[in-house]
Amino acid sequence: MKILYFAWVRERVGKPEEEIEAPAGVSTVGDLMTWLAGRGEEYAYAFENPRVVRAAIDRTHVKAEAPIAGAREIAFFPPMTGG
Amino acid sequence: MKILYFAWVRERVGKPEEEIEAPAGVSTVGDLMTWLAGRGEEYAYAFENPRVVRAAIDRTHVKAEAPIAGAREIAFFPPMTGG
Amino acid sequence: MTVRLQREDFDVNAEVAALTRGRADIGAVVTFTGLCRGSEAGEPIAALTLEHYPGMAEAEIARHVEAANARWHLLGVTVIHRYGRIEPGENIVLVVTASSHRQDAFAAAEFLMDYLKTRAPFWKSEERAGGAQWVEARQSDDAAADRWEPAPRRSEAAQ
Amino acid sequence: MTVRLQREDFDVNAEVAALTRGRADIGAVVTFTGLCRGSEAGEPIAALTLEHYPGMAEAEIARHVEAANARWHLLGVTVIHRYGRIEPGENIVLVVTASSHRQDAFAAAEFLMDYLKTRAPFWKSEERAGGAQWVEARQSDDAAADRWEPAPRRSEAAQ
Repeated sequence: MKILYFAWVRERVGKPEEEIEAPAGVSTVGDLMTWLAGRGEEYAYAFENPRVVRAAIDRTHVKAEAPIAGAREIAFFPPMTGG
Repeated sequence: MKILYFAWVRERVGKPEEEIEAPAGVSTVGDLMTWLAGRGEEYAYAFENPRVVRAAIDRTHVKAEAPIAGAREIAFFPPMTGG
Repeated sequence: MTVRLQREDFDVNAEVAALTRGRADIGAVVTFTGLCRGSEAGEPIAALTLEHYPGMAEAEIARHVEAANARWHLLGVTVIHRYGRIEPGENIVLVVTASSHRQDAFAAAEFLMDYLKTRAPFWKSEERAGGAQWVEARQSDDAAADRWEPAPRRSEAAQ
Repeated sequence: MTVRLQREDFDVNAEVAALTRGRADIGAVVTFTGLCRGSEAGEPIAALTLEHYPGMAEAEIARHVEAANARWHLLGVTVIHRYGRIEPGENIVLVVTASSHRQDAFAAAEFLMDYLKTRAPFWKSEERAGGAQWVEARQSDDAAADRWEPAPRRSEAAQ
């Protein structure tokens, strides 16, 4: 699946997007954040406080409990500051 | 003192303004309306329901109990419908 | 503060530009434009004619702009009210409020409109099929203006 | 409904005219313009850079415009949000709402702005003396958006 990063999550991870294949057992957005955080220092930094990182699956806001099965595009970003 | 009429009060009285001298005993805006209503048919019609007629003394909204002593300009008009 | 009564139409962009030009402290601008509608409760209206009390109308609007300034943190207010004959689709009234933050700009614009509807000395006459007819004041407009009175606000704040 | 994301500035008059042209059923138009301010909590800001999530931002705004349409009687809505680098005094966002009556136009514009602040996927970075800094979300903005949620509204209506 495609993973997108925005704002300081993007800056910390060091790239705007990537393709990943999550291993079995990673079934929710929260699981995915934990798994990503284990992929290296930059990921650990981006997800050091997973409670403040927001997520969207296929362009709809979701909570950490949301299942990721079937998702084509998952995005991680800080709280929004538009308007 | 100068008396001004607006909207349907003006139409009923038949003039936009006039100079009057109220007799002794006419001391409030309410008294003035009663006295004006006795000046002829057109005035009686304009002030037939004094509760719906609003007043201003020297360009400030006032209630029927307001004293008219010292007033230079008193206006009578229906409830406002601006905006 | 700008308060103008005029027969002519107004230009919203020009009024906003006049408030914001050369400033970097304004974060929010709200404009309200009131327009003449072509029908009222299903009955066609050919035009409105707006009568006003010259002198008092300006003073009354200016007083309410001052009240808005005392109540909210505003960086600019413009109120323009037209009088005379106005056809459907034409502008009647403009309120522009500028502030650092959006809440103050929105609240002040609503406050000023509610007051203009019920306290500013203007009267509308509608040209209907049966002849000219004075518009009656709406109770809903009185209720809208009343919600800004100090007493109910305080009890709301205490909830 | 018009929803646009763009780098370029917008013209408020042109957007209002596009909503109202040739219509006589609109009695009220509210516009909200959000501008870049030159300082934040006393510290100078040289510019903002707005990042957004292309595709999601449009969809999210369109969903909220639909929610506004379901909630109020609206005759037209336009939302334009800029992205990229924006200097103090420049426009960031425009919301225009048109309705027969002013209350619906005001409420819908406030609702849309509260949601854009907290739910639309945009992120602001400020150029400060010490370098670029991401703007933190405000709790007051969350609270402003929360007041539109169905549950509190219903209990308010029951008072």
